[in-house]
Amino acid sequence: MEQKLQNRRWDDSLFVAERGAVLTAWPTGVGVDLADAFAFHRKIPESKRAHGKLSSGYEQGRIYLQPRAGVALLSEHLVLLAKLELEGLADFLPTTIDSYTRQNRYEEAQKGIEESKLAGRSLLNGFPAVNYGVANCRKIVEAMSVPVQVRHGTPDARLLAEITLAAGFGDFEGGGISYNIPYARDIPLEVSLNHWQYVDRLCGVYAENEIIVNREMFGPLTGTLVPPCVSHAVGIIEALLAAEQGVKSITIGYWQGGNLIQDTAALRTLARLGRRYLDEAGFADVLLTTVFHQWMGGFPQNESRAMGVIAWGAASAALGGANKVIVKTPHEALGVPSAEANIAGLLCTRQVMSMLEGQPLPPMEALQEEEAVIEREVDEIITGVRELGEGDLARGVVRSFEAGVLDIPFAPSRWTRGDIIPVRDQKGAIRILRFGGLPLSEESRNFHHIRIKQRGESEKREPSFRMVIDDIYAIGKGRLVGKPR
Amino acid sequence: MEQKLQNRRWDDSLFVAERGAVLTAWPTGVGVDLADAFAFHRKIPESKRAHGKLSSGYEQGRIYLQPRAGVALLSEHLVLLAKLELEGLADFLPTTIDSYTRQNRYEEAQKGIEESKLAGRSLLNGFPAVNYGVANCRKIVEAMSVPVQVRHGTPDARLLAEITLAAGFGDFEGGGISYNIPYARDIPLEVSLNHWQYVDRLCGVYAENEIIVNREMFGPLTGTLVPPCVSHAVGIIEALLAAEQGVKSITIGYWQGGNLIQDTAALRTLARLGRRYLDEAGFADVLLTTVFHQWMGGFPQNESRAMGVIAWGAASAALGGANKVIVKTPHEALGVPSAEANIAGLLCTRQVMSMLEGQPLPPMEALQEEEAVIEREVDEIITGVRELGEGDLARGVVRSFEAGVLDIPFAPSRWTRGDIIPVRDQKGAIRILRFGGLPLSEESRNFHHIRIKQRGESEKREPSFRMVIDDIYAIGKGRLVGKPR
Amino acid sequence: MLRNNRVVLGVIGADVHAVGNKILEMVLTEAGFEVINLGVMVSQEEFINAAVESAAGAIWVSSLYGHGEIDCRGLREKCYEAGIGDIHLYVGGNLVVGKRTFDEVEKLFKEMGYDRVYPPGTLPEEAIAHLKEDLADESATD
Amino acid sequence: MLRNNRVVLGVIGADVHAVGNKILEMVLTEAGFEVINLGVMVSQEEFINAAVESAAGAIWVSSLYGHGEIDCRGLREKCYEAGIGDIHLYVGGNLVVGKRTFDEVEKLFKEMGYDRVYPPGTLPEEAIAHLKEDLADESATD
Ligand code: B12
Ligand code: B12
Repeated sequence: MEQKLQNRRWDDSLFVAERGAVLTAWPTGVGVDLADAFAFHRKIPESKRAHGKLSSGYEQGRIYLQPRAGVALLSEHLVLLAKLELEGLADFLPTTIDSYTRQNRYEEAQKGIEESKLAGRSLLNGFPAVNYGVANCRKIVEAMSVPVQVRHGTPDARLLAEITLAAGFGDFEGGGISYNIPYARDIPLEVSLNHWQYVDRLCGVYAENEIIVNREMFGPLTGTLVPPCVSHAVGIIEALLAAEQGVKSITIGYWQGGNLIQDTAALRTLARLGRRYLDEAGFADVLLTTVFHQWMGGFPQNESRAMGVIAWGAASAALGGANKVIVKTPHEALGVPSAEANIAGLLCTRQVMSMLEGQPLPPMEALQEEEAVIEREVDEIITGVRELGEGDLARGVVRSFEAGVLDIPFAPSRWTRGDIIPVRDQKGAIRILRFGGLPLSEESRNFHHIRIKQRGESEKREPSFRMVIDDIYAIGKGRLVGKPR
Repeated sequence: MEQKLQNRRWDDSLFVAERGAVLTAWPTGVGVDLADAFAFHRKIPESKRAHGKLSSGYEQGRIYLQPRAGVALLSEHLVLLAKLELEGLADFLPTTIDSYTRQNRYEEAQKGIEESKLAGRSLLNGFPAVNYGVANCRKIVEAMSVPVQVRHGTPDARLLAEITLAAGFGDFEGGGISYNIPYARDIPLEVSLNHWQYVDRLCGVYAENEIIVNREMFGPLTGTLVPPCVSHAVGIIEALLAAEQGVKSITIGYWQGGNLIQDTAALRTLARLGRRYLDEAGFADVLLTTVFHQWMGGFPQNESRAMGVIAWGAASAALGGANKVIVKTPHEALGVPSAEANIAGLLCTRQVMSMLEGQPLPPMEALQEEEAVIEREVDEIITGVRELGEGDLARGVVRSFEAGVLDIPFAPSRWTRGDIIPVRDQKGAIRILRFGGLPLSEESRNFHHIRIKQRGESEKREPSFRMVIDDIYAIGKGRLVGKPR
Repeated sequence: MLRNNRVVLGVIGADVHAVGNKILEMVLTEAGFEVINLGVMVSQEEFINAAVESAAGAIWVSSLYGHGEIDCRGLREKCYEAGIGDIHLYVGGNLVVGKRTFDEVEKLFKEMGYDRVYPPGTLPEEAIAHLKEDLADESATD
Repeated sequence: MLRNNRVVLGVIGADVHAVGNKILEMVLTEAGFEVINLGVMVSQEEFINAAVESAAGAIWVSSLYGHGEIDCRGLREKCYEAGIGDIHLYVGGNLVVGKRTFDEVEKLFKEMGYDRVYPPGTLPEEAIAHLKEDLADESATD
């Protein structure tokens, strides 16, 4: 049934055949008409196109800000986004999709809409775009004056992409790895990679009609102590897979680890490595941008402390350099943020970022070292994946997750081994305590080993899973590095 | 009448003679009894002594946090400080004195107390300690479990010092320059320096009785674009003057300029230079610590933006290194902060500072250069002051302000020439556009000249006072470097 | 001594937040409980089946992602239907969408039949102490 | 054309906030006014004397440090006593202690006899526009 997974651009025939099933999975699917979609996109003014805005920001060295937001009812969603644009000064807006839709449970999403109407408040954690269908979703794009992106966490986002792209959204988050392993339990990678090839191919079709849809990969993964080499490798691989299907604008991401030097090194190597790998694969014409996520792990409950975490994320982005920042809110530890909380996060971030404009971290040895380490590690991992793929990157990904050559810590999915154990070093940089099947060289391993040992000595305890748990709780308790209890 | 100003330890006879007049300037003065004061101090537990806490923090590399706070009524002041200690986790507490007391207008302060009682809220911008007298002030020291400092801005603080020290306060802010030029209009430096010699001598007397009172100099001065070389020179000179009178514990300060490299360089050179000058003058036994003030200029009105400024101040302190941080609040642009606003500032700062623990900015060329610049400039200025003093530092100060060899921008006092015009460079570092009488070498001037020129070119305008005004408004408008309108 | 030290653990609904779940398993195990951890995305039926099969003393339901209000409704009724009506039902996490007062949330979930309801950021140790009490009480009244 | 372009400027009471004052002087001057700037720590008497002497059209009082409520009371009465009862009195800055609603503050100072009251962070341009209006009005009714 499933087409054998390969990293090769889909034949039109295959794509068309599959489309039929996708568009009939839920009644709103029939509302999708490509010719009409292209026409709608062509009328969208330049200032509302993600690709154009990203590319001019890229050239001017601007850092854009974007919140997360989505509620069950369209009318409320429109009000919410308008506030974030006007009061929060967001450069990019989101439409965050609810969790039922993410699992293709459209009936439950429908129930959520109904119950929300009755309750007079959103019972869903996002906007159920599929249930609303093309015409309703277009209202969002029409009402805003900046680009709006679809943000979700959907292993099978084919129908969601069809509907939202047809509705004029020009920016779509996700990838076959980053929207599966952290967001699902049972879905095999063959399946999600295949479904995301569909999404990428769809964007390719748009691109062939001169409508460039930006595709953003979800860099943070589980948001919990993911070492940069792992998320970089995943992001770059997803970028290569997307480019193969004809995607022309790609954003790859990284989230704030908390150590300034590591974060700066990670941001700089992400842009450099991503560019190099795309160029080498013949995709020099693809625009590659980077996105930095403010702290993605457990937040402190206290709102003033949360603002501190947010501001430090803003500073790290400015010092490190990125093309866009995804902004958190002071409600993070508590629940889906109110518009006001979201605006607070945006303005705090904006203030810090513009105060730091023109102040990138100057060159220094510590940074060079960290950059070199990340670059070597990413090369080692991607080489490992390629070897297992025997010439095919997609196949390589599947086999690598089986072998632990790719592995994501703290994930809900049974399709990653979860053998890596990350832990912070004394300065808070994320290091690897157990490597599982990661194909890192002796030299690379040694570096981690030494740094973790230093911390163990200074805390007078053997580095162990206890230390890791302390690190997970740390930010919530007001620190970066978990203290022994 | 006034004793001729000299940087020489006061004779006991002189001190005793002057004391009589000081203690009778307001009825509460008679409540001061030195023997009783010493006895009271001796019973204060170690954990509440500023000097002891500073010195152990200094050894452990800890950075303490301290808010500003003071209200008209004692009962409310006690509640306020208790909240800041318990909910705000302040390491040092303040008792900020109201502006009438600062100008020795005790009658108006009394009126302020009465009106505040009637209104049921504080009509004074601080706590009128002199009016309350020794016994009442002791309630503050007794009620708290961390050290409490007197913070003010009083050119003639002799009676305030007598009363608060006798009440058990062990930490007293101010100096003959830093609490005159930014805080008064007409008071000659001879007079304020003389009055502060009195305060320092009083601390010396305490020290001779084994009670070490910490003396903190007010580094920020006018809080408005003061170049680090100027505030460093002033702080170091005040430290030397205090040490001469027998002070054994001194804190000198610097405020966040906003450019990370300059701020880090400033903090590091402040500690280093201060130590060197004290050692060279034979005061190796004096503990010297540094305090960093979060942004002291005009704040943004929006509270989320204000939190961003606060957090960036916290990050700068952690990356740069200091022994204590004075924390601002999200109400800064609006009015004397509520306890809640103060707690918000404290917790936000605490969160960022502890996330950054162990992450001092690593060595780099840009930092080295900036440090060398500041060190050279401070040496040049202090040399200039010494030359004018012909062997006496205090006399040198007076003559230097006359000649513009020392000069503080934007000050209300007519005893500073106000000829310096500072302005930011392109990266936001504070540079000097007009040097007035500052005795800086050609090499030093050139450095400023080049940096300012770069900005002018990039903004396509001649650096001028217009640019300075844009810089003054900038943070309030969300930037560090003022944009041309 | 506890009469029953078996706890069924899981994250309900379409929720994939896995970190807290992994930590809860570890801490409960360290505290001497036998944990049947169903992981994330657990349906009400899976909770009931596991509890019946293992004759567990308690079910710990996590819901982080906001849909708890929808997902958790009816579990107590299903317990009755399955003949384990008196099992200890605990629930914790970020139970509702958005920031609401915990009093309100607690009331809502108690009405649904949960015995104990925990606010965001509860440290496991606190609930483990309650669990020990609850399971010990039971043996006392036996 | 303005009948009177002289403005007395100063920071009242024991207030030493000098930065805004320097900027106001500059911007008023640039806007074509003749500014009699008394600087900081200005008493009510000094304001009155300067206004009488210069036959100024307006007095701009700044108070930043919080004691405005005490310091500013009675200035209008003193204007009457000095025979300049109808002079335009403006006041701005951080007029009271703490963060209070501006409506409340505006009411308080209007009751004291100030014609225009400005909240923290007012840009000078805004008030200058009002001043031009106010002084122009006057010439119109002359
Ligand atoms: C990391 C994270 C993620 C990661 C999760 C990776 C993974 N697969 O595990 C990613 C990025 C993938 C993610 C995705 C989403 N997330 Co999320 N996520 C978080 C975050 C930042 C931290 C969670 C965490 O790991 N904490 C650390 C662990 C140790 O703590 P814990 O999970 O709270 O669990 C502890 C306690 O709660 C307690 N506990 C938990 N359950 C129980 C049960 C009992 C009986 C007891 C006694 C105690 C107890 O003990 C645990 C151990 O200490 C939280 C916000 C926060 N807390 O700061 C948001 C948060 C939970 N996520 C949220 C949302 C909405 C989502 C998304 C829908 C995306 C979106 N709209 O933003 C998707 C959901 C996908 C899905 N289908 O579930 C919301 C939920 C909102 C609400 N309830 O109103 C939160 C609160 C953020 C927010 N404020 O918007 N998320
Ligand atoms: C810099 C500063 C200082 C410096 C001042 C240096 C100097 N001598 O000038 C120092 C550090 C010395 C200082 C001292 C004190 N300060 Co102070 N300071 C500030 C700060 C941070 C900025 C002021 C500033 O220069 N702004 C930039 C200029 C351009 O703006 P501006 O002053 O607001 O003036 C503009 C407008 O307000 C308007 N305007 C002003 N007056 C008028 C009048 C009219 C008619 C019109 C139309 C417009 C207008 O136009 C001006 C130009 O644009 C403010 C807080 C803030 N704003 O962020 C606190 C602030 C003003 N200070 C405050 C206080 C309380 C003090 C102290 C008592 C110390 C303390 N307890 O903390 C002492 C007072 C000493 C004294 N006797 O006056 C409080 C006042 C509180 C209140 N009103 O409730 C503030 C608001 C801080 C706070 N939130 O606590 N301060």
